[in-house]
Amino acid sequence: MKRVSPIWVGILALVWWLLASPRLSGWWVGIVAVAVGTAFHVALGGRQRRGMRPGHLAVFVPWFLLQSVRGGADVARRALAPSLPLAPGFLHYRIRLPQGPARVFFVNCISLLPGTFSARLEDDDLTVHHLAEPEAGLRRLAELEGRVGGLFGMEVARG
Amino acid sequence: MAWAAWVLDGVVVVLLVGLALRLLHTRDLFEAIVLFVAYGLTLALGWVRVGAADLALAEAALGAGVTGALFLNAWRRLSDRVEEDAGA
Amino acid sequence: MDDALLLLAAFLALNVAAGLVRVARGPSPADRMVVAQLFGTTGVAILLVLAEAMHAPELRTVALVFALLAVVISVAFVKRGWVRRLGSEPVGGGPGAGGPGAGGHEGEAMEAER
Amino acid sequence: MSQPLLLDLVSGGFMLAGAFFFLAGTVGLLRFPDVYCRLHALTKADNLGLGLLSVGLALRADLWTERVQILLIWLLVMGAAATVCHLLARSSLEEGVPAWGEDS
Repeated sequence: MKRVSPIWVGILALVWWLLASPRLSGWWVGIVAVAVGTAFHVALGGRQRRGMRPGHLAVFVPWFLLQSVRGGADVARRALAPSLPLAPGFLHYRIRLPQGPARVFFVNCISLLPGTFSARLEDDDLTVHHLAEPEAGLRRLAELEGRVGGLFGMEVARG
Repeated sequence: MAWAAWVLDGVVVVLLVGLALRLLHTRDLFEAIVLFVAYGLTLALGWVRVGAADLALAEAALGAGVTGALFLNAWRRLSDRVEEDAGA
Repeated sequence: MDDALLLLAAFLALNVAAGLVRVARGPSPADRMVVAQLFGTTGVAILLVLAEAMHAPELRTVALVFALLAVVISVAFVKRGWVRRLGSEPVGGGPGAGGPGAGGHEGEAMEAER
Repeated sequence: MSQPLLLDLVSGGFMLAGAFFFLAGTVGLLRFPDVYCRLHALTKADNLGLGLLSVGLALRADLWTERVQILLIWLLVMGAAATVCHLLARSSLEEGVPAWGEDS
């Protein structure tokens, strides 16, 4: 069932207002933009039964920022070290999150985790490229999946 | 005061000229397309430096974005045809 | 402080220039397409710094366009396959980014960075 | 008078740290052996660099809407970078670009 969520209209309007803020002379363009954005939102699936839980963002965002700082520092260290300490390769990860926004969010977040990015997704089989230390990468993937599951209010079986 | 601006503008100009030369001399079509996109985006930076943000916007969106995407499409069509000719 | 910001922007522009060496050398088309990512982040950084240094908030809009362009260009690129396409070399990995340069002629501006 | 100076120092520190990560990303882009590793360097190091730079710039901004604007742009770039990285990696994989140390 496709419904226009007023929250989404509000969010889009807020984003427009923030991006255009010093001069709001083109406000009518903003109305068109918000309308188009809402149309896309509805066309791409509309409001999902399970959305993100805002309260959990307060826990997730700092953790994610810390991870992405560590990811950047890790890459920087490897790039600048004269010996180029790399052990790259691919590993496979079986996703337990169901199809939907949670899974998309999870796959996108992987790319900012230290040492891993998602390369291919076929059904439940996710191919991940790692820069070094595949075991640590797998552990972090599992942790991220659990946290994303929590963010979207669903239980992810630990396996 | 002005020398910092000169450094930045110098880098942008050298980059533009270098990209243009390389773009015209390369024999690899795909590389030329990619360099064209890079050239468009660098030119947008140049427009920004001379205070024409609106031109920079148009250059980035149309010059680099739309034209670049069209070039990529044309390149694909072209190579399909070459492959067919070679296969036949 | 504005001068320091301009120098920072110049430094970032030099980073882009160095990154373009990779674009010129390839060897695979995907290696060349990193130009999208390069301008998508470093270009945005330059524009944000310039918006502050030149007191021109409208440059942030240009930064937004750069970020969106990175996605548009790479989607246009990956839409269908690309190996064995006209003019693109057979791919080869190898340490040190192996493989000879595309045609043996590197750009003049790039030469210094190699 | 010491307040603006402190602000300059802190935001300058953030921006210098950001510049450092951009440098590291570029070095990685040039040094790493295959396209997958290079994507790591570009995606992660440059994103962190842009993040630190944004924080530094946001500290200097006059209006709070400008701050949110800068951070929103960073957020968008983060999403765009993750998407671009995934797209390029997937198509490289599908086209069989060999990874480093793998003979094919």
